[in-house]
Amino acid sequence: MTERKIINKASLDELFNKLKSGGKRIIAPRDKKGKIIFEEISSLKDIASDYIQTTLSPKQTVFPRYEEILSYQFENRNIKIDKETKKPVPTVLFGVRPCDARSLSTLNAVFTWDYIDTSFTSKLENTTVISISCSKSDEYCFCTSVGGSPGDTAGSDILLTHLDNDNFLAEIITEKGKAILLSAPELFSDKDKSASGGKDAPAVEKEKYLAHVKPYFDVKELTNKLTKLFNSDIWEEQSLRCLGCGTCAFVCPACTCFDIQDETNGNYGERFMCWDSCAFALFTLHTSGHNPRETQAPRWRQRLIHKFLYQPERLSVYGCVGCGRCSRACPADMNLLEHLVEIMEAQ
Amino acid sequence: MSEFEPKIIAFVCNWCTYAGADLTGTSRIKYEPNVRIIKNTCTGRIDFMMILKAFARGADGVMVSGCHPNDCHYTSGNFHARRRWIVFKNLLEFLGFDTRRIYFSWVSAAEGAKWADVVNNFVNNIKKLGPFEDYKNLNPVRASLGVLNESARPQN
Amino acid sequence: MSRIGVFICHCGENIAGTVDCAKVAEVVSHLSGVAHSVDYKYMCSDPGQNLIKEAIKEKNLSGVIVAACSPRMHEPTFRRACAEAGLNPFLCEMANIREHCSWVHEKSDGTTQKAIDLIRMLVSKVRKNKPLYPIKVPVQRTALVIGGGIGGIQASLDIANAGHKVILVERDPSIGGHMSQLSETFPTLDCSQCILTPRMVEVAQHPNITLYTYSEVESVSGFIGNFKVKIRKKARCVDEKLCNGCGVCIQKCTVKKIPSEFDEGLGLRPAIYVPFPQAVPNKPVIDKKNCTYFIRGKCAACEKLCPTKAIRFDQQDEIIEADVGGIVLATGFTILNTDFFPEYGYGKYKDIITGLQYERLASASGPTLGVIKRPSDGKIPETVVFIACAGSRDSAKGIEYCSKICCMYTAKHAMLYKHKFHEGKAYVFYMDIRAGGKMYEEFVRRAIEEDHVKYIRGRVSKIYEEDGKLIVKGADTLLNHQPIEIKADMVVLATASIANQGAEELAQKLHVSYDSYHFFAEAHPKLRPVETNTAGIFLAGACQAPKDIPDTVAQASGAGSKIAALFSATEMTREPVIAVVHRTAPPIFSTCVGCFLCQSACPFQAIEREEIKARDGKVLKVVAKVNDGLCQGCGTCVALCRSKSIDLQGFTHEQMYAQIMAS
Amino acid sequence: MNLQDLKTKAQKLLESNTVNVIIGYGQGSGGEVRPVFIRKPADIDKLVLNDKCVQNLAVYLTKHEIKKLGKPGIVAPLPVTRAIYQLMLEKQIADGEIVVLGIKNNGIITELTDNKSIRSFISDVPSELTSEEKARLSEIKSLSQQDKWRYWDEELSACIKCYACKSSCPLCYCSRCTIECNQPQWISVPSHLLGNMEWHIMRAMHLAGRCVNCGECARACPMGIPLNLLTQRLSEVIEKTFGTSESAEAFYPLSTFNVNDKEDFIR
Repeated sequence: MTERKIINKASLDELFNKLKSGGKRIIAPRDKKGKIIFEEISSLKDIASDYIQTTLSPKQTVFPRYEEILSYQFENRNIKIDKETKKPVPTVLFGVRPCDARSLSTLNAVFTWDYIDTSFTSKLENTTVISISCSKSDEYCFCTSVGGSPGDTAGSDILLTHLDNDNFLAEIITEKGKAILLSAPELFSDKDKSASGGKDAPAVEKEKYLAHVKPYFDVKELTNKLTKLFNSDIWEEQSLRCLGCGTCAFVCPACTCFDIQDETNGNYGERFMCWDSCAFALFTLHTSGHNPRETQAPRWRQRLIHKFLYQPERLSVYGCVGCGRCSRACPADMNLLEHLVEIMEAQ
Repeated sequence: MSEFEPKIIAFVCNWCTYAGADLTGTSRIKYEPNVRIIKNTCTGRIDFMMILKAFARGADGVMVSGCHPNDCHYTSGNFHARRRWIVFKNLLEFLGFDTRRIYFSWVSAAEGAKWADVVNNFVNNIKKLGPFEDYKNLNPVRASLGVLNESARPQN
Repeated sequence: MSRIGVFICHCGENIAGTVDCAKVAEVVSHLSGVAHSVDYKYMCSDPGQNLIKEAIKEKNLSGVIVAACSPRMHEPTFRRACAEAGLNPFLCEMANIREHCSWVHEKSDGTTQKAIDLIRMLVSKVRKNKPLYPIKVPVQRTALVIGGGIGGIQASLDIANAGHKVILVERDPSIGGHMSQLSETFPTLDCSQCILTPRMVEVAQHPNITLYTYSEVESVSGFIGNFKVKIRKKARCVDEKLCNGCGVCIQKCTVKKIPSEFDEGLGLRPAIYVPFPQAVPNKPVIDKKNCTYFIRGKCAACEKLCPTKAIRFDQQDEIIEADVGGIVLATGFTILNTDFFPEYGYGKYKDIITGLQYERLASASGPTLGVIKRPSDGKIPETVVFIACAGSRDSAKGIEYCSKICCMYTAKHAMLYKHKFHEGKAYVFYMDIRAGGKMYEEFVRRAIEEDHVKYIRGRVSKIYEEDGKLIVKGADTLLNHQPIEIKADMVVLATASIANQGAEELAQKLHVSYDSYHFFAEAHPKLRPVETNTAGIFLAGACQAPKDIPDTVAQASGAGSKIAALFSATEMTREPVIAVVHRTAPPIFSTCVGCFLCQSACPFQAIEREEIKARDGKVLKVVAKVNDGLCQGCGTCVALCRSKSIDLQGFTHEQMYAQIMAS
Repeated sequence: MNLQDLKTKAQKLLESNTVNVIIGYGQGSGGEVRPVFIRKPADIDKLVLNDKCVQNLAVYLTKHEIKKLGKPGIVAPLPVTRAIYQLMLEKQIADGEIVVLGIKNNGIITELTDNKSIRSFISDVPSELTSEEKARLSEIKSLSQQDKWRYWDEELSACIKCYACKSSCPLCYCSRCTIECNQPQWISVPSHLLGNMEWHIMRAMHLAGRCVNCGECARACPMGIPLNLLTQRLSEVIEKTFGTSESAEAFYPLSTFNVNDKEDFIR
């Protein structure tokens, strides 16, 4: 059903205004002292122009780093609990990469596989994803090895591809995307109005404008491989330099682990859901003092096997979209791609 | 709207300031009722986290007081405390924390009158500064900050 | 779920007067964790304590809070009550709603609210309290008495007679203190020496008393029951064992004209001397500053002539170490000199003297053998003016207190003068006559009515010399400030009693607190006037505040019996408020990471290293360990520990946190 | 720099079994370097040495995964050597249980085998803030109180509580950090402003007087928060107020005191 249109920057800006006046907030990548962060923006010019990948993934719009899930009040000897979830703000998530768009399905799989986490789903339902395909990549990118691609449409409602400095190819993929189109059809055209002859939207050869990310391994083979490596000493070897911080998990678009914390202040308190990481020693520490994952090695193993074996097995999604953020952010240069390739080669 | 009544927590040592405050009582010297004294063994015991938590709880000002230098019941607890306070106060200043909200003093067991003055001056200063919104705003869980001061509700 | 009982005391009107106790009880009863909440007129009374005991049993309470006076006042009382009812005493705490609330605030909702808050904060603390058990500490049954005046003498004798060893340390060459300088004592006019000397001798001869004169306390460490003291025995330059006190050296000494400290500068002494004939011990000391041998390296007359060869020029100071269980501070006082008073000529007029100098003039053993002669020319003065409150009760002079003894001794001085020289005229300038005490008022009246001493109410504004007379200018405030001028031959200033030189340093050595006048501070002005804030150290006499002889002796006996009580057993129990290092099951054993930064912070060297070993003896971990004999529970290490691995029993992280978060 | 010399020294140490592992820098991704743990003399060529070698490798010395490998030799630029000395003072490394290949800025490599030599090696070069660092600090100090608050409010609101700052700090070796205490929970876990503020104040306080100013915390932070400014400021304060006491007894300014310590705010 995918429909192809052309939209230029001016119209895009106008589209933003329309959407805003329609009560939507627009979250897009913003350059903050060199770190590219997703934030609410007011116009196109707020958006970071030149970057391969954002520092933090956009997952916080649907899975914030901390979030109140209920509040309680002590009155005399009774506790009054208020757990109604707040109505999410209609949101347009603009400028995400196809890999990030793809990651939303992993999040969704985790938050809905048995218990439906309505605070997540309601946010997702109220979010329209306008992603921009990748014209550049770097050595950390490996989307093509985990089923994605620089121009992948999965998870996006609209995918933009930068054609030239002014024009974007807009692929309208879903109903949500369609709704955007219909909200301002005049801003989209079938032909671009650039002097140079102009092209027909349907005719555009999208691939020409995309980065080339070479595939490094076959993810199905990787999954198989992992079934045999549980007791391998590769984990210890690879994790030697791991510092045990939570950076990889927190920048990852597909990591879903969270902790639950009650914070009481006087007679009132709130229960928070907040990001957690399997790299932390405390993640599995028992009250008794026993820790089933005593050292960094089993923690590292858990991280990989969870993403590339357990999740595909149980939820038929991969816990990794190959965005490479973890490798870019790691203070000890734990390069995920490199490690995966190593695993593929391991005997 | 009645006048703003600041909430003030005082961390005092058991041997000098606590006893000094007792003397204020036995001497029937009147002072502002805003202060809530929390007794510690020694200023050396006062962890800076206590001060931070008092603010997190919604204190508009925090007092810390103990024995004069050389008079520590434990000989040097207050010297150690003094060093920590110097570092702590400088850190807070660097962070732009309004350090007028913390009052460090030496009040001996014999200085009942001084305790009253110290409290009164501090309370009046804090009244001028108003509620400590800067810090209260950091805490998302603040729906009831101060509620306990209006009427005693149960604790969990 | 805790079951805490809260007991709110009215303390008669003391609390109920400004705090709505019934409301407090009502509100507090709703706090979760509170199982019982009542108010009562006097919680410390027997019926009050019974309320608590019964509630503990009936309501099966897991903690008790008594909201009443300061814990310094009654915490022991109520903890005992709880113990008697079978509740661990450390599960009982007091909310101070009197000293910290009802007495310092007006009657108002705010005051009541503060009482509620203080209790609520304590409720959440006590919910985290754990039962604690007292620590047993051995008691070294030897007492150290510092100061050999009448206070120190009395305390030493009382302790010694109770069968305990005493070490008595005196700074001067002889014990006796100020009392030995006095002529006659009010109100009975009996001779001071005559009643004191026998006591001094008794001290010297008592088998339980070790006397160190001409010695000072160098350092004190340790704690109640286990103090370690170093005493510096200054070199006398005389071998006390050989010396038989014959006094030849004193007669033959080539330096003779040194003003005598004992005679307050009115008499003279040689370089080798005993301060006064009845000195104990009756062994001379060499005053190195003035001895020719020490100045020029020759003379040594005393050494040559000493029949027992007891002179030791090369004698060195000696440091004596001793373990003592308790300490009595009886270091006494000193008085202001006349040079403190610009209006009275900064002491440049010889015939303006202090009361203590007058005592020496009036003393039969004094420089004038008891005849009142004026220092300048030795004439017997025909007119003497006595000025009370010279410095005392004078904020301008920074001495706001009353020196207490001056009214009485001034009356005595005037009386003695009249007795010795009937024609003489005696005037007393005073502000008020404070003659509280048995037979005191009668004594003063006698001076006025029988001995016709003229009392004038008013301060003396100025004294100056004019042809051989001292012109005393003042005003009689009872005759509407009519100016008065008296031509006097001698003026006696009842100068203020002040704390000893170095009292402050001594206090710091012993870690006892002192007041703004540098007098040592008692633990409680009413109820613990003999104790200091430091367990095991007690006060006797004028080192705490100006006192006369009977008060000093009474307090000394008080201190003596405190020590006797402390020594009644070979070990005492200490409060378990001490630090402990976190320990837990393997594989963690302890969260302590063994950085030992706490070690150097501990004022009591109480932190030791402990090796945690596996069965095969392999060291798995080295962690900190607190010596519970040495730890005094200050908690400095607790605040320092980054991993929160040390905690302070009774003031744990959980307790403090709970108290803060309930504020 | 003197890579060959480094390799020869390291290789000798391994061959002679003086050490079981060389902790050093190897080629990393993105043109950067990464920590390597060389156990076989044959692998010695994995070592690299260039101006990118700044990560503070001392952090690995207290990790039990690394301890398991045996006696370490470590490639140590000055800040690393300083951290190692501090760890020795804090009894985390026993004297003689490590060989330090100390590297001065001139590239000269010195083999240090005991506490004393390490100490003299670092005391040759006084550890003081660079003029740039000082300038940066005074820049912030010169702000008004509100502006400072706003500045840090913004910086710290970015913190996601990944604890990279803690994990990468050689002196954050506690087996249990205060943030891991939950009875009581001194520091709130969620990365809201309060929790972040409390965490970073605590971190700075616990490093005060111990921090060797290697800047690892700031470098590790994925959000680019200049955390080392806090510890740098405290080093400045401590040096100014308490002076630098290099004496091994009083090496930690906050576990000692001077009766004449000066302050102007305790009344």
